[in-house]
Amino acid sequence: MDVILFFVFAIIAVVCAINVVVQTHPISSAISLVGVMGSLAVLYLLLGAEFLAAAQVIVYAGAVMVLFVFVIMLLNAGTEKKEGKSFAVQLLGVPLLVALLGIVAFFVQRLFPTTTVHFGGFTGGGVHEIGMALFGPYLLPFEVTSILILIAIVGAVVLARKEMD
Amino acid sequence: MGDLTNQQFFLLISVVKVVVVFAVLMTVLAYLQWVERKVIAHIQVRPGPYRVGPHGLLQPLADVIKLVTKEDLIPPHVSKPFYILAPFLAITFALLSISVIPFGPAITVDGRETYMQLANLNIGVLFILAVSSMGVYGIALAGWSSNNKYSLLGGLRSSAQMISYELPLSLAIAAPLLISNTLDLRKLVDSQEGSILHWNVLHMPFPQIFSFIIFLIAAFAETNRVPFDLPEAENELVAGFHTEYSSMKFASFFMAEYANMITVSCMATLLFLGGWVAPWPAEYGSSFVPVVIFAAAGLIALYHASQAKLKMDKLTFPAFGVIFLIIAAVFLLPIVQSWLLPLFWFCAKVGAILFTFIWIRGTLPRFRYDQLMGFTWKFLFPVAMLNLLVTGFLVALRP
Amino acid sequence: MALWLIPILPFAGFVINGLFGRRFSKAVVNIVAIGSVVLAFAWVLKTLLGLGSLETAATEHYFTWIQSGNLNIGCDFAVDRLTAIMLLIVTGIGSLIHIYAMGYMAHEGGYYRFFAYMNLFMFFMLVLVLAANYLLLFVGWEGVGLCSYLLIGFYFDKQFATNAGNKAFIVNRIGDFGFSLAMFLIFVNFGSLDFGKVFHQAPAADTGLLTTIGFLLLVGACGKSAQLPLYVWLPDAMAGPTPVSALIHAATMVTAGVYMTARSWPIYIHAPTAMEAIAIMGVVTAFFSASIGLVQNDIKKVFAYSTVSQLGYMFLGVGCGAFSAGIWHVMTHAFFKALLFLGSGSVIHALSGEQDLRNMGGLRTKIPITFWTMMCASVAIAGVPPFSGFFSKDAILLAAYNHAPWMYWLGVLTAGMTAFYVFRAIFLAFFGEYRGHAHPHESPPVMWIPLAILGALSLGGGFINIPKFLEGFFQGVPEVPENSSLMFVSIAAGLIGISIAAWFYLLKPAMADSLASSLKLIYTTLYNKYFVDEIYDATVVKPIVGGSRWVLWKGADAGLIDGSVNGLGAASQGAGGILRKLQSGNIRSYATWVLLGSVLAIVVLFIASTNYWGGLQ
Amino acid sequence: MLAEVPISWFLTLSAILFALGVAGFLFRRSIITVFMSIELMLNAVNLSFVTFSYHHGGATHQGIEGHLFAFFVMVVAAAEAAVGLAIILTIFKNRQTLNIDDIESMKN
Repeated sequence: MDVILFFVFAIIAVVCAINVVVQTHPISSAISLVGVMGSLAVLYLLLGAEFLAAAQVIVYAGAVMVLFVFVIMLLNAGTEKKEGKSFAVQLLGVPLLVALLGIVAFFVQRLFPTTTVHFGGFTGGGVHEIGMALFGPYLLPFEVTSILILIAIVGAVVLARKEMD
Repeated sequence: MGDLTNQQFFLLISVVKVVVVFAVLMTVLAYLQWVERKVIAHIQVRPGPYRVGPHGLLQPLADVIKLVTKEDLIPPHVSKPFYILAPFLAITFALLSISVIPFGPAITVDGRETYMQLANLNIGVLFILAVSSMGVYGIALAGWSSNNKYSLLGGLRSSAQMISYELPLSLAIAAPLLISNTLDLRKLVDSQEGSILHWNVLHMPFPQIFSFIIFLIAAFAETNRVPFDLPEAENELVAGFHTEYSSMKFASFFMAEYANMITVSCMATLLFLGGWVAPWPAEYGSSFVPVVIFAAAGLIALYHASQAKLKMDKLTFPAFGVIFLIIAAVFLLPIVQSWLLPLFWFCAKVGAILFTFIWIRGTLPRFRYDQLMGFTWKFLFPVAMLNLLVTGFLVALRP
Repeated sequence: MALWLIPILPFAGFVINGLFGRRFSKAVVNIVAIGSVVLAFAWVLKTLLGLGSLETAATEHYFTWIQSGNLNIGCDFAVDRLTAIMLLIVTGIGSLIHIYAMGYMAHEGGYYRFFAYMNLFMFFMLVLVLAANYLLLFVGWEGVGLCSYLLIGFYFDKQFATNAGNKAFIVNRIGDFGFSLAMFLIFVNFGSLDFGKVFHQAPAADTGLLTTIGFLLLVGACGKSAQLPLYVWLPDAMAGPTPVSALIHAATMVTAGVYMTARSWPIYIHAPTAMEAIAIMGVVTAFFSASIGLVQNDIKKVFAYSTVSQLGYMFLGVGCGAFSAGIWHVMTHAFFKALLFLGSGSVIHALSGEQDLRNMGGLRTKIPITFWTMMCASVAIAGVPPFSGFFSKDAILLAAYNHAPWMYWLGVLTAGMTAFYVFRAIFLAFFGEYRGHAHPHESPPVMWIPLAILGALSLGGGFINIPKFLEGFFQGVPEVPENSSLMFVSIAAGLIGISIAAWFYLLKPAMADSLASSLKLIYTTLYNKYFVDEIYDATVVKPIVGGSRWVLWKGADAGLIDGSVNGLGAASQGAGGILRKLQSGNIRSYATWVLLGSVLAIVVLFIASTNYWGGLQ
Repeated sequence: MLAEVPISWFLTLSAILFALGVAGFLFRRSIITVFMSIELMLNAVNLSFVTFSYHHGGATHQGIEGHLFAFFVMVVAAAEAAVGLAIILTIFKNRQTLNIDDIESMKN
């Protein structure tokens, strides 16, 4: 069951991620990204991260990506033009990507040979546990985040306020 | 049935529940439309649908047949994949949340306990929030993919509106959650067990009247209902995001809207109004309320039958009168009381809120767009925040 | 007992007046400034009454100020008997002078600024006396120096005032340097700067070390208390308003050196060489500046040199082991010298700014209250029994006699000279014919009431038996045997000084001039203050300025440092010209470089951790 | 057929998603898509965090740090999206372009 679940959603995630990269229209990329996030949320559930799965959908898919879609629609962004180039990317891009993926995959296989995941194998990711941790030992970072968000709001308002001239 | 294993039983009962809920939901969706037209008609002192069936009762059926058989037109220049995807997303996310909503307490079937609920999730509230936050995609994509400036404007307005009103909505939800201390919708109802004074909306010492009102207002906006139906303001934007849609795709948006209404009404009931809990305990006679109501309805129907002028009414009024009386009698049966009574109270509360939706649609004019955004950011959000803060303090001080 | 409230009150006054004083009326500024100081005085009284006999120090710890390694400095205040005396002097006299300044400064610009600085000074002075460790004391020490600088240069539009401020500040730096070194030594050797811990370990420490510390502390005290050879700033400091001279440069700040030395008595008692140096420095300074004071014509200059001289007395007392006598003199001196300054301020005020004694005379009848109060101070400083100066000076001289007779005789001579120059000033100012052109008028009550209070204190202050009070504090300091015959010697010296002054300036006014012309060499030397300023200018200031200009500026800075910096700049410009090709402005290129970096980092990370690598196989 | 999923599969999936994000960053020219690629990378990293949490926590209630880290990443990503999109709006207002190669005022 778990393996099937993993494969289904891993494949959806990868296909959607590829779609994010290859689609030429931003809105297609955005919707594909929502797909990635949704399938990741399911994988989080598999890993026992209930709260994160919900937060993933609410925050990422429900808010951040809506914002993206909103901006794409607002700017009426069209298909991207193939102009401008970077020699560095053309020369090094693909080899480096392959190298990165290869190295990381190799070491991952080497470093984590035995542990396996099954649904219900981790029960510490509920709302209660996260809440106790956030308002216990991690209170300061949590509060600092609130300030960060406040700054972000003010920054966004200031930036977006500037009139076109 | 006694020879079923637990797993077989679970599968069987789940299938039964899905079928029942789906059938009921679809009927309710269709008839909600009829109720709305009727109620608004009566607010505006006119009869409303009257031709198809007695008192237009078969009108929804006619509508469905019309919409299904209509030509499914896809205009040129639309972005086809998204154009098709949009109504699908809208109806999917609208119906998805129903799956975690409990309609009643645990009941015993064949010696095994099961819930009057499709799936019991211990983060039910979060699930509903998550799913409802996805609902905006349907509308936004519909608006964008139609390749029509009215649609696009409708879609944009809708996205902005839904993102904005999600904040006070979530904050309003957080306050009763603080009191009940759970995200599980069943436990939420259990914590309000007792009488009307234990419902979160009147829970002393921190009655959640404010957050209930904020929740309702935000829910109106989330479901794009009057007075917040800017995305489909017909005098500005033709029909908003679904201008270019026809046939079943149009019907999908329609159903999504009504399904969303039902979802938020259920949420309001569960969060604030004590779910299926009776307003006062059964030992003071609350279990006879449905009997009295249905009996009264039956008697009124019978009285009208004797006064009927139309030929059709002479048949239908007695029939309905008898049906109501039978229902009243059913409520007296102790065997079914255990699950029928909670169901009755739940439906009554949801129905009351749905009626409020319709009532307000018949009463209030539409907001202007800047007023709409200013209202949520400058008024609703701070008030919800304040309410949450006060509630938080009081909960923290609770012994 | 909330000791922190004592310094905080003036500080609050400073903050309020400093920030908002510009918008306040004078009345509000007065209320804030004087109110805060008077409240501080009241709180001191309440605290001291509450603390009782103060056999042991009452310490309060507020917070850890500096925590670094094994250096642990707390913000601690302590009150013992010594501090109690200083607290009363500082807040009591401070209050009187603040009230006086309300009248004196009434017509000056920068009214709020003046009181803000004064309050800041009170804050730092109180921190200084309340501090329970050397570093906190140093904070107050530097703070009062800063306020002194600000107030000397109060008339910042006058060149000599700003110069005098600079001079005071720079000369004090030399002393502070010594003090800092002393603190370093103390910390390195005792591992703490708390008075209690340091003094507890002091008896067991090496004498050479204690002597070094003692000398370095002496350098600090010498700068702050204007002793030879660092006294030069104090006479110039008279450029500030007269209440400043009275408060800072007579009654409180300049005695900080004496206070600090007395506070460090457990160190000094085991460093006899340092004690000897203090005594010699004190007596020489006393004599030296008294001799300058003999011939000065500026009324404030006379008292300034007198202050230096009296401070010398205090150090003489401390150096001879009579710590309590020194502190006693600090107190009586605070009474009569503050009074002398305030009185001369009253005279100056009456004459609309005239400071030259030659342009005064006959003021006895015109400003009688000022005259009589200044007479009180004069008899006190001249050592006429039974007034305050007599007792404290006599105690010091007694200790000096037992320590080294030559110091005693020099002290007695100085006492005579003191009586002479003070009465010279009195006779020149208040007797004879009026020689000036202004129209003298008596000062308002707000000025003469503080004068009267100080007058009473000057007359009766000697009966406050400080040595008795401090007997328990300076435990282990050898007793000085009584010797009543010496008393008559010092009385005689004072009376002789007064008589000569009367003879020269009352009976035969021409005598002074003829004596000056017959002893022209001595007179000019004295009049020009032994040419000390000129000598310092030639030997210290000029070489430093020249060296700075030609060696450090033109040579080191322009040549070496600028040259190397310019060279580096040119080099990096060249390198940057090549490297800037990398900055294409294309984000995707940058991303590629970042990616390259990460891949390399991962590879290096895994290759470097060979143990891990080996474990993987 | 495996009954349980090896943890390395999760990590490999995370690596693949991350690499795809990097690829998007490198090869795409629309600012918005580039920005979305960043979000994709963040998501990939979050998956790693949650996986590590599982690895270290197992069935016990330990190992919640990974979840918290992912949570903070989400929060920061939300803030970042708000500011980033505002910047994109400003850029578009001022330059009428969304092509990342056209924006090179920091050149040299």
